[in-house]
Amino acid sequence: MSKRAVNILVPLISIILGLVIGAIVMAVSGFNPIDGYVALWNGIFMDSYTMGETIRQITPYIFSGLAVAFAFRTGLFNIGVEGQLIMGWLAAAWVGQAFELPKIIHLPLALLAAAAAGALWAFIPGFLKAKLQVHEVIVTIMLNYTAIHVANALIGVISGGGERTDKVHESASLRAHYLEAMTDYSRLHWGILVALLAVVFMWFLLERTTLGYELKAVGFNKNASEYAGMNVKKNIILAMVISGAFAGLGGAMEALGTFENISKLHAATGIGFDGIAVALLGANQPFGVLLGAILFGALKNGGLNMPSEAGIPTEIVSIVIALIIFFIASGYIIRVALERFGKKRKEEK
Amino acid sequence: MSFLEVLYFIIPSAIFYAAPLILTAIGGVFTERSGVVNIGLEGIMIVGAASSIIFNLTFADQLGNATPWVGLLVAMIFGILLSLILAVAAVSLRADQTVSGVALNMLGLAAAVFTVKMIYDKGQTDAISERFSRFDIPLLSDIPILGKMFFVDVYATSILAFAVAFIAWYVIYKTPFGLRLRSVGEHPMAADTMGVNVSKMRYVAVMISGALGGIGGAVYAQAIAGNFGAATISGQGFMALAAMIFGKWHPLGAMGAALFFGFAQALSVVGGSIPYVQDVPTIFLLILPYVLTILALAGFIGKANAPKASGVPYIKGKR
Amino acid sequence: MEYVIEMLGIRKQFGDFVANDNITLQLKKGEIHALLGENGAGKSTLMNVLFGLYQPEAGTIRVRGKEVKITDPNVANKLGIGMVHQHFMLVENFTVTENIILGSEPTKMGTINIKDAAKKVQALSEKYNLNVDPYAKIEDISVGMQQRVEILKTLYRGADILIFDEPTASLTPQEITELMQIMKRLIEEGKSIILITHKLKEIMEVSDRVTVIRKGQGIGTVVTAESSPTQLAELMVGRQVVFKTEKIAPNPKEIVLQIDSLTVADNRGVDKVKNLNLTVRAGEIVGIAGIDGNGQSELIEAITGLRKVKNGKITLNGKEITNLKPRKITESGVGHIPQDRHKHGLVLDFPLGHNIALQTYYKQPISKNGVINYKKVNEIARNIIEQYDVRSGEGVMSITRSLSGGNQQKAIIGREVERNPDLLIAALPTRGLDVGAIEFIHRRLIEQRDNGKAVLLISFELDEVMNVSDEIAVIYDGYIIDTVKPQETTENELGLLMAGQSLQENTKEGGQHE
Amino acid sequence: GGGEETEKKESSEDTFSVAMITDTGGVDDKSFNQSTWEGIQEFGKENGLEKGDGGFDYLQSSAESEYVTNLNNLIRRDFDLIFAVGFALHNAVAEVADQQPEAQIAIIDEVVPDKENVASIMFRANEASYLAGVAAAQESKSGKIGFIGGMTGEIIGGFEAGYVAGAKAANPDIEIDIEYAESFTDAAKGQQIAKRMYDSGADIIFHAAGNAGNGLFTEAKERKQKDPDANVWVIGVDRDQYDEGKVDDSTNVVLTSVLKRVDVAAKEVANQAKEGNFPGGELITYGLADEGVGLADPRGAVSEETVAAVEDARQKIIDGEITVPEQPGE
Ligand SMILES: Nc1ncnc2c1ncn2[C@@H]1O[C@H](COP(=O)(O)OP(=O)(O)OP(=O)(O)O)[C@@H](O)[C@H]1O
Ligand SMILES: Nc1ncnc2c1ncn2[C@@H]1O[C@H](COP(=O)(O)OP(=O)(O)OP(=O)(O)O)[C@@H](O)[C@H]1O
Ligand SMILES: [Mg+2]
Ligand SMILES: [Mg+2]
Repeated sequence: MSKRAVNILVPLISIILGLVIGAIVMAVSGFNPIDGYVALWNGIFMDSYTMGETIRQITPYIFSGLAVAFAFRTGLFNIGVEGQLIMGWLAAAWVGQAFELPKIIHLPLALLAAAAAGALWAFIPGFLKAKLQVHEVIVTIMLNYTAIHVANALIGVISGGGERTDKVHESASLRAHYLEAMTDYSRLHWGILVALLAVVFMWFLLERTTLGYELKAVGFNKNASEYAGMNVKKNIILAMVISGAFAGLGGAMEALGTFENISKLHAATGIGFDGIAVALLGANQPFGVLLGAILFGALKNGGLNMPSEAGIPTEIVSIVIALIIFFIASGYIIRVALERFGKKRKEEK
Repeated sequence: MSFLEVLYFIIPSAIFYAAPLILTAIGGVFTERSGVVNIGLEGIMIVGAASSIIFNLTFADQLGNATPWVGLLVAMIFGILLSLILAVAAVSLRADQTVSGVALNMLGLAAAVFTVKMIYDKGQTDAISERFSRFDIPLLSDIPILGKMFFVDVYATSILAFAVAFIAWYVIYKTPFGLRLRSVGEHPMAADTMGVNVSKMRYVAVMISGALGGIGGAVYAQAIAGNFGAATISGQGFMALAAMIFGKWHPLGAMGAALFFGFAQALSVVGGSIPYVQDVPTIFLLILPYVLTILALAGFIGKANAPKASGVPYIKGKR
Repeated sequence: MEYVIEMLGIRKQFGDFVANDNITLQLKKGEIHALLGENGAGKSTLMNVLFGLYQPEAGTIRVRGKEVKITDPNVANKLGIGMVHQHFMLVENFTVTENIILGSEPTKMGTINIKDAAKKVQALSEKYNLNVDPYAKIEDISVGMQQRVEILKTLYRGADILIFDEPTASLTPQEITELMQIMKRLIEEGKSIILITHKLKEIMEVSDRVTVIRKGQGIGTVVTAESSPTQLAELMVGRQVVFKTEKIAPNPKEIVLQIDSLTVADNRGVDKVKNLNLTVRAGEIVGIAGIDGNGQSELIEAITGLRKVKNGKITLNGKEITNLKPRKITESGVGHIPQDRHKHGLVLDFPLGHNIALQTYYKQPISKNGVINYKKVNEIARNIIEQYDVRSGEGVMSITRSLSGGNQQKAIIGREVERNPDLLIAALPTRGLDVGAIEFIHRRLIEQRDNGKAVLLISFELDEVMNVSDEIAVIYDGYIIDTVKPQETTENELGLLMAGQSLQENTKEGGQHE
Repeated sequence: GGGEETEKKESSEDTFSVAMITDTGGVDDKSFNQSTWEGIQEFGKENGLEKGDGGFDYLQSSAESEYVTNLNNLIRRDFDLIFAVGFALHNAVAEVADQQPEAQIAIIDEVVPDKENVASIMFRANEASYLAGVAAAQESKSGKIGFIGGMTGEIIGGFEAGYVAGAKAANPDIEIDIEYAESFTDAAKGQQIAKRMYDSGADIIFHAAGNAGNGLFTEAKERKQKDPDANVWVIGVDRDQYDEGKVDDSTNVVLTSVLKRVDVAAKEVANQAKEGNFPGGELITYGLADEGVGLADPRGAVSEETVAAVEDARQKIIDGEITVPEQPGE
């Protein structure tokens, strides 16, 4: 069996296995799996509206996935995407509502602000890692909590003690009546295009540029990179900062698209942590991340329809997703099985 | 508040805040020492919390005030069961350990809430009637000053946490099991050539973290929250992870780190009523615990080395 | 004379690749049996099969006449088989004792009884005078001592059949002589030994018989006394091998590297290089002979800019390069074959092609304004792979980790030499390689010099220094104790110098003796 | 009357269906989500409706991004009236209301102005909190009481403002310790704050902090358990939290609870809408006067005088003699 075939089959089989076990769980808990999955399907594809919402849901996952993946590719574990995303969200929302500018300037500016805010928030762990070898995982975890409190405080300031900031001006919004009309008032917005650009950007950066080469080298072997004359510290910081910029843009998707503002957060958004799953579903490859985000976002969004259409708790979807991740992660065993199978087929011929 | 009063408050509340983190973090120490990264601690805590609360609500009448303790055992068992999934994936199936951990967190939360909805058909349980309660340690609590700091209003579970920390230290550094555990985490192939069963060691280690994580979650649920909902455990698992790294993968270090978190947390709570401090904007008090931690790391903790083989699946004959 | 080990018709496959194909090896009691073969011939694999790390697809193993299945190292240990692995199997941050007792720890009431264990280790170490400190941490002791710890591990378990897989690859001559004596002592104790080494000299010196394998095939077994290095080499490579690489007389030109009173400290701040002076001219190879740990590493790192120079001056082609950034120095014409190829020479998880671009990835023609042209990279890489005959599974695409050390080394040398630097620094360039590869690499170094480039060779192996360099600078305790010409000195004279006895007269006498 | 009801049952086409979407607190948050749901269930029972399409139902939201999706979802299942619970849904409601002019939406605890198809339902929790303040000040032996808020903001601010005003009115030199957990979930922090307040002499603490408030109950119950005559009290919020305060069969730490009768309001609005006069575009506020807010039965936990004082204050507020501040510092 060809490598490519296997690489495609493994995730497919994993998804099927996940759904099957999910079905069993539903059956055991006295639900009808068919109804459940029909509801799930409808929640994803029923009509233009749900599809619009599905895409909308996918968009921020692409960014959080890219952020985590980029860090992994450069030998860092950025568990702080959550916090960086929140800071990006805040920055974009503020720029979006505080200024009045022509769209060609305002929108890019807001996006830029988000990227910068995320990057800044990621610079801290990057710097501490590079200069003092402080473990990035703790620092980023701590900064996640810090981000929530700081954001809430600033929202209070910006909105004069309110619960949420004003909506961003039309000139900074990613929404488009055209898209909403087309999808019967879903919140689909142009962010998806930005996300796709980001995917290509990350691919290009890692696979086609000198910087990407350095970042990967440093990620794999700091000593050899130093011997080859690379600036290891600079590269560590840079890797973290770029990762943070992706995360920040993920926040911008919410600030300029989905919500067009930011409200005080009672808890983490979860998008950042899900980003870890998305990244690893996509094997830390940019296009893999895209697929991972599609799978993740689609299931999450479709799951919302399960309680109302089939009376099944949404948690079942998370269970299925978790299982799928396990199976994909354990792809080794599936690969072995497939190769055995492939061999047999050969011998028979 | 006078300085002494502040201490009387900070020390006990730091300890009660730290107890669940200590237990969970030490679980983490065991896994990572064996070369398995476990960021699934959060999920394990959640399952521990849920199972203990459900058990508690169901059997409180029969078991009376023994309930929470039995609840710990139940949580331990469920914690182990959940951790086994990680063990199978990460050790036997060579899955990426971080991915498996993330999946474990998702699965833990979803399964717990799903079960609660199935049983009570609502997402949040009622309050339990049999909680862990505090007591004064006889004699010791009468010691002037110190008594009031350390031996008044003590949770038995806090004592448990400290005990576990020291036992863990002994096991990891003084027993054959510990030596093998660490060798497997540093250089699995070497351990293998010396006849140590790498997979077995890693399974055991992951299950220990399942047990301790489950207990940690149960302690939080049965001593502090008093019920279970989707938000009961929100982030404690990650704090435990941080405590483990902060503590340089050493049981006592992890204990110290967890206490440090508790201390910082208590400081931010009490800050509002200390002269001068109360004048600083509350936001600074809110982020104090996290900023303090970062400063501590940057300042004097500095570099910490994870076990060399941590995160790497062991495959015979591969170099 | 009965056999303690009989491996008959052993076959071991990795996927479709046959690493061992019907190999037979018989070990007599009380003999030292050498196992000889090129890099990747299948020696380690065969031994790993005997030690229970790999399961053979075919063949039988008899231990002391009894047929056995060695399913894992435990079984091997019980059968009294101990192995000293090619890549050390030591836990860096454990003490010597902890490493030795791992897996069979003596306990008192559940607690490891470290004291007794340490005593036992001490006793063993004295018995075979291995002088290791039971309480020392592995990361703090020399490679030689680590080697002896590996030996102790097997003795502690009462092994009487010992396997040594390339034990001498990373030992200094002194340490090698000691090791040889240790082996002899072990034989007197009635133990039997299988020895893997690429150094024919050692085989001739200690072994009783030699089994040769080539590309996974058993070629045969010969009695050492009845054979010769040349014969063995031919058996193993399958062609003529020249040992003493013949070369035309050097014609040194202008000074390329000039080092004046250089002082460099190690990480702990202790001076390791102490106002050292050295010059290397275009068209000559200067070999630095010396015992490991006399400042060689610090010296190289200082020249290449990887370590701060405390004081002193380094000039290249007349331009000062003291304390410049590594890249500046590389670009001003220094090539470097690092001592530790895995740690410093390669990004093992990169494809081979990437690694060959490791020094040039950012420059024309490979990179144009920040964009890399991987077509170009692989084109260049293929070229080098071709010229330097780097063997690997999937060419430029194969992950570097899966190459044998020998081939990894060739790749590095290709990379550095092709940049055609004015000064080429080669640190232990042939460590762990077979005679064929060694011959190849020596040729390349000499070619460089014949093309009018300067070469600085650092080696612990006297014969390497002797037959490659045009001038030998002996380093001792951080300074050059003396400089001699290879044809005017002898190995034991160098030995004395390396031990720190500067005897100018001796050198002259030595000269007259010849 | 009953006749009317039976008549309704027969003619199924004009049954009036009601649904709600929760905020992230969930339908069983022991707070406004739960109360709304109870009100809807009441309404359903009275009109013989079934749970599900065409009857009454709810959808839970586990993330902010789900509000709009869930709203639309219910509209598509054409429920006649939809309750959106919590200020967090403000934007979602505003957005959907414009897109779906036929839909009738009632938002709780928040004002979405100038939308003909949105009714805003507010509660003057500050009034009930004022009474709680009076009760606390009256009952406090130590002369020091406490308030634990969830997250700073207008909604919780209302509770704080009323409580403080009431307490000061009842006892001008009462000392009031105020701290926010800045979380509606962190029970541990809630408990630490409570511990701090009790340690520093407060004997009655009022919380408006959701699950973070659990910590307050835990702390109070611990103290009561250790020393049965310890003088520690809790004032619950939103619903009667008496059950949470149970230490053992004879003892309970709950003094009273500030009630927000969302259930009453929900039912009322549902009925109006059913009768065809949905208060779209209007802001309906419930206060003491219409019993939309109030204090729970103290079950003898407070003295006669206090009961009298509370009653007196209640009357004064209804008569407009007392105007209760709506936000702290007013
Ligand atoms: N773990 C493995 N997986 C796949 N192939 C392997 C593995 N180990 C060895 N091989 C294959 O078996 C061959 C023999 O490897 P082995 O390590 O025995 O060589 P060797 O004789 O020990 O070389 P050296 O002299 O460099 O130690 C290699 O060429 C390689 O292709
Ligand atoms: N895990 C592995 N996967 C694939 N091939 C392997 C693996 N391990 C070893 N090999 C193969 O084994 C061959 C020889 O391995 P070996 O370790 O003996 O080389 P070596 O020259 O001794 O390396 P070193 O000099 O580092 O000891 C290599 O050509 C390599 O292809
Ligand atoms: Mg070998
Ligand atoms: Mg070798």
